[in-house]
Amino acid sequence: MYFDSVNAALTMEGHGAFVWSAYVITFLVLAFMLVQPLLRGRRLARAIRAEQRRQAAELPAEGGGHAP
Amino acid sequence: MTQLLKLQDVGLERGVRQLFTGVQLEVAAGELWQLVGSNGSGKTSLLRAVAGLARLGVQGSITCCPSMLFQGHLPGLKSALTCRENLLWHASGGVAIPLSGIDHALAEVGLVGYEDTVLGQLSAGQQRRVGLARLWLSKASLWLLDEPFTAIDVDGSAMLEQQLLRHCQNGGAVVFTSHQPTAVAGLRVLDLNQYAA
Amino acid sequence: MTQLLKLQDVGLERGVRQLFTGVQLEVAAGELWQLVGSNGSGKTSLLRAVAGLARLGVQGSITCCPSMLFQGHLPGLKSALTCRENLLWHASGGVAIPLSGIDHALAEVGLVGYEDTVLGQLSAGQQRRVGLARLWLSKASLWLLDEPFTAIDVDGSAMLEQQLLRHCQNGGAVVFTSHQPTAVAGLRVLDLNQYAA
Amino acid sequence: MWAFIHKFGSPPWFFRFASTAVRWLLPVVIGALVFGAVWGLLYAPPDFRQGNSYRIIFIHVPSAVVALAGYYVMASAGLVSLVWKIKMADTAMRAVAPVGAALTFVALVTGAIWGKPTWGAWWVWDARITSMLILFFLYLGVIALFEAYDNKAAAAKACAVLSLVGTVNIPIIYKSVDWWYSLHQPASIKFTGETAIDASMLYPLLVMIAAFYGLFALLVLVNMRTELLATYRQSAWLRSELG
Amino acid sequence: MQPDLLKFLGFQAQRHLRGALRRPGDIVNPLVFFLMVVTLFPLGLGPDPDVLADLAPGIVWVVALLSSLLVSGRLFQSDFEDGTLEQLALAPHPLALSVLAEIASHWLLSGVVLALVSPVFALMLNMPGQAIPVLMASLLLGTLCLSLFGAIGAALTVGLRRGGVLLSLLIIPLTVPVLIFGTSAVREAVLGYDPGSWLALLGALSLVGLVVAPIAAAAGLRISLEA
Amino acid sequence: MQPDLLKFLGFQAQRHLRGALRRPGDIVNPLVFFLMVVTLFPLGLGPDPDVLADLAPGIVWVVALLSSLLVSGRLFQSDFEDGTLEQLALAPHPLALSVLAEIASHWLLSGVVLALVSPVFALMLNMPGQAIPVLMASLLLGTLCLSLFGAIGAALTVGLRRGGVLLSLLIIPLTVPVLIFGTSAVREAVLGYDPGSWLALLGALSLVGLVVAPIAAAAGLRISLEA
Ligand code: HEM
Ligand SMILES: Nc1ncnc2c1ncn2[C@@H]1O[C@H](COP(=O)(O)OP(=O)(O)OP(=O)(O)O)[C@@H](O)[C@H]1O
Ligand SMILES: Nc1ncnc2c1ncn2[C@@H]1O[C@H](COP(=O)(O)OP(=O)(O)OP(=O)(O)O)[C@@H](O)[C@H]1O
Ligand SMILES: [Mg+2]
Ligand SMILES: [Mg+2]
Repeated sequence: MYFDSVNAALTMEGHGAFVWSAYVITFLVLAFMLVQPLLRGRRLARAIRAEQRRQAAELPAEGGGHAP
Repeated sequence: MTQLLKLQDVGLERGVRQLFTGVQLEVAAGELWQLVGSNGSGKTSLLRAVAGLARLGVQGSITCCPSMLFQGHLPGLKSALTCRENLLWHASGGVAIPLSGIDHALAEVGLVGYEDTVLGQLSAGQQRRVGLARLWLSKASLWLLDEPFTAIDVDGSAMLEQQLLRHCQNGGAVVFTSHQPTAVAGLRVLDLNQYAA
Repeated sequence: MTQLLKLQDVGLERGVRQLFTGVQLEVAAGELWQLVGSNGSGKTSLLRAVAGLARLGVQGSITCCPSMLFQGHLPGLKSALTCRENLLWHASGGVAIPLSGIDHALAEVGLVGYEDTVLGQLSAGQQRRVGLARLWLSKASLWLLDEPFTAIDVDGSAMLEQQLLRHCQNGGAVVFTSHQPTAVAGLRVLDLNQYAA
Repeated sequence: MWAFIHKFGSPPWFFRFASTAVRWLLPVVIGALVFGAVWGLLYAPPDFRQGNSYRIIFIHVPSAVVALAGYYVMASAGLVSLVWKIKMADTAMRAVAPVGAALTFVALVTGAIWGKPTWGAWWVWDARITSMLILFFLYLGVIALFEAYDNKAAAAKACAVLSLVGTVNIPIIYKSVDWWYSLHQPASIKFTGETAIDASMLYPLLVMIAAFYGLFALLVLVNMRTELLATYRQSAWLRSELG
Repeated sequence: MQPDLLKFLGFQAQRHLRGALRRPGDIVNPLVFFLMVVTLFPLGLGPDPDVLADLAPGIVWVVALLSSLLVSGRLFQSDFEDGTLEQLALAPHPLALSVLAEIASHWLLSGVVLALVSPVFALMLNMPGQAIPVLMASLLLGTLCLSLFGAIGAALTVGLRRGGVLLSLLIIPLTVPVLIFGTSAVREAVLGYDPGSWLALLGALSLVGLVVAPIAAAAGLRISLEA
Repeated sequence: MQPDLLKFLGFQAQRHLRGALRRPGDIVNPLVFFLMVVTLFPLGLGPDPDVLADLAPGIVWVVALLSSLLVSGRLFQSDFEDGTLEQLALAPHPLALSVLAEIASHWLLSGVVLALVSPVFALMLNMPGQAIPVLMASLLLGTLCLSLFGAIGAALTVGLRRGGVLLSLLIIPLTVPVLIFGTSAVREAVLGYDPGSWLALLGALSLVGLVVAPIAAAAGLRISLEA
């Protein structure tokens, strides 16, 4: 480790605000780019599964409906 | 019987051509008029003059009731908006129409399921139908319709004829142009060719 | 008999809708086909696919002779040019047509005296007629016409029917759409509604 | 070879491939990013001229390098989609554009933040900065064009044409901006780059560059997988895949 | 009547805005466009920050002028071509009101957007911070004037095949005062003086435009429909 | 075949020119905009002749680029809307050729005209006389490039609602080299150096554009027809 203390690592001899904000912004942007499609994909997958289950439940029920 | 439209000795000049002269017409409530005439005889020009859109070159006197709906060759719809949005604005003249009324009108013209489709993605006839849905939303007494049957299929034409008749029975009046002979009870015909100058 | 167009098991998908499937059609020289179907059944889409303008979403195989004329819902005319100028460019595909030929075609569609009128100053039907004048100038063997009778008056429709028949007798073929029943000898009808998905 | 391309172009196969790849890449990429960032931020020695502000280089340069490479990936996908009409290439192209734009954005923002302590201004019109800004615009153009079409099949083709035209232009743009800058070069701006970089700084930088390439692949695959879920939600293969 | 008219105005504006909002691109794209155009100036004029700062008011104003005028020339074009204008002319409410709504929404989507992002340009062009509020205010008022005058020209020329030239030549000089007032306001602010009087002039011009333009444009549209 | 193609090209160009001459506004308006904007710069910068002369190449070129872009956005619009494009796509001659004709006539009516009147601007901005021929030459070549690239953008966006701004987004990044080569040529000439290499670069870029643009634009138009 180059820095002696947490405080030194945070301030970086006056450049801390720049360096840390650059890293924070970068990781926020990239995390958003990753999480947003992941969440959307999960939502889609859940919707597709639900639809599938609904149809699977419907088919026999429909057959039964015509039975009497 | 209330009189909704009166033309006295109306003539029309476009550019250097005198199209027709001496047209006399009285349209009373309950009457259904078809305006016929060959291409270029002046039907559209006459309807626009009646509506007050183009009075340059018009001779004679035109008295028209103010409660009037005009639907010309151009649909007046935006292809970027959905059917619903088009009607929401289009038919209203500033008065908000409930969405249920609009959906009902769209259903009447056979566009169930297309309410939220962007107009530009409809077929030619479907787009014309959206324009015609105004007729189910309008409170005007005199309807001026320029070739309302264009691009409409056989079923649609029957439905439209029904609506025109219904409007007349409810005390309105309709003047429309069409090149197809229309077989409707009580139809009156004004042939512009007879007045050609 | 030469075959000019062959559709094998053609289907069409627009957006998420499957419009029709399994259309089989063979058009031989000398045949006159009317394509019918309710609004939105896919007539225009089919004609555009045949012409090669829009092949996205088309299933099956389409074989079409290259010598083909397509006239869609849009006229393809410039309202700032005169009738003559429009045709001079329009019908030619790069081959200069003598002016006399153009004037002859304009006369055939009843536009004598309008040769030098700017298109925007013609009536709706007259503008359509300028577009139809192409049929008198074309050397293509297969004609694909989308609602050619729109806005044309009674005389004009008769004249147009004559021209379609003449083209077929001369060894060409025509596929056109129209919502009006057409009473022409030897007409064949393809109803797209029967193939609706 | 053809069989391979064919397999790659088949949505079911690709969906399976992407799902597996994402599962493996995700921990690896995140691990590498954290490792490289900690190394660069806390362990690497400071630059003798710029002090600690240079630590931004460990995200600035990787994002810039990968963003530039991303455009070529996108254009290649466009070429494949136009020439061989492979649907997955469309999906790939569509997925690369936002990722590339985000990386370019990161490069610009980190560069601007770096500029404040170094040059005393958030923004200067340096050749490389300007080129990067133009690359950002190129990405935005592709995204905007795609969004503007209703018909997404047509949209993909249009974007393919655009990105190909862009590829022809990128070298010309870069060269011309260089010339432009050397013509004007004002005295008040001095770019410090082009100095030999010490190994103690180079290794974390290389780690971060590799991590950013991995991140790029990961983001593109995640986007493509999601896109497939949306496009084929009605189809049987997807249902059996998920079921 | 008054609240009714207001409601109509809001309704019309809503129609335009909804058409535009249907695609987020319609909001974002102009922003990016302005950003790109501002980038062109350093490329043309050289990257010297001092020179750029000096020119910044002129640059931003040229961008505003060009984009506003060239876009507003087509303001009524599509309404004319698809028949919407006919329906507006026959609507129970005055045509001038519809025109006002159209201008307002056009302004919201171009002028206001431009004003809102102008601080970014100021930053990129090295403009001193104290001038930024003035830049924004001058752009807000100025683009409104430009839209209003542009609408008059657009209305008079919408249906014309020939003669469009003459009319736009008549309208364009009207926009010169807007430019002078706008750049002067920003320059004064950059130099540390009080730009109040220039802004007041811009405000007065907007007021005149707000009264004159809808009426003149409505009259122009009726003439265009007759032709 | 070759003379036939040439004839077709001339034929098409004639059609466009005739149509455009019916609407002189389309030619004159951009020129007037140009003139006005060039006038604005002295207003915005203060009339110091030396400063102006220094900036003149950049000013003229940026404004040329912007007006060219904003005009070429409509290149295929009316052909698309009235169905002419369908007919061109089905014509026996390659669509790329028709596109080339369209671009050529557009260039004749905008770029060439602009180049011809540019000496006026040079005088207004106090540009030294020896730079004027170079300014004209660079504008001639440069506006050709701009029209070519603009055509690609116009083709890709023609079927889209509100394509106007979008087109600029697509094209502005591609036009950066044109701007740089153009201003550099004129600057060198102003400073008394030889602008030959910059002009050659512009020429080379035009050649690349002449090959790429018609093909890319034709592909774009076919895509637009499909959508
Ligand atoms: C908005 C501002 C900036 C942008 C868009 C930007 C862009 C870039 C790009 C694209 C690269 C990669 C170039 C390549 O690999 O060929 C790069 C590398 C680099 N940048 Fe920046 N930069 C910016 C500001 C800065 C600042 C302020 C500094 C520091 C003083 C800086 C220092 C470096 C260094 C040292 C490299 C790597 C060394 C090299 O490849 O020459 N950059 N930058
Ligand atoms: N650009 C488009 N995008 C998506 N869907 C479209 C588009 N154009 C048409 N459609 C859809 O395709 C279907 C068929 O349209 P098409 O124009 O082929 O019908 P048509 O048979 O010609 O009807 P009409 O008799 O009304 O002319 C319609 O349901 C329409 O909604
Ligand atoms: N804008 C115009 N300027 C000058 N003359 C015009 C204009 N519009 C139409 N005309 C002329 O007026 C005459 C009548 O046109 P109008 O559109 O009223 O005919 P129409 O009866 O509606 O024909 P159609 O059945 O074809 O629709 C035509 O001869 C036409 O040439
Ligand atoms: Mg008519
Ligand atoms: Mg149809």
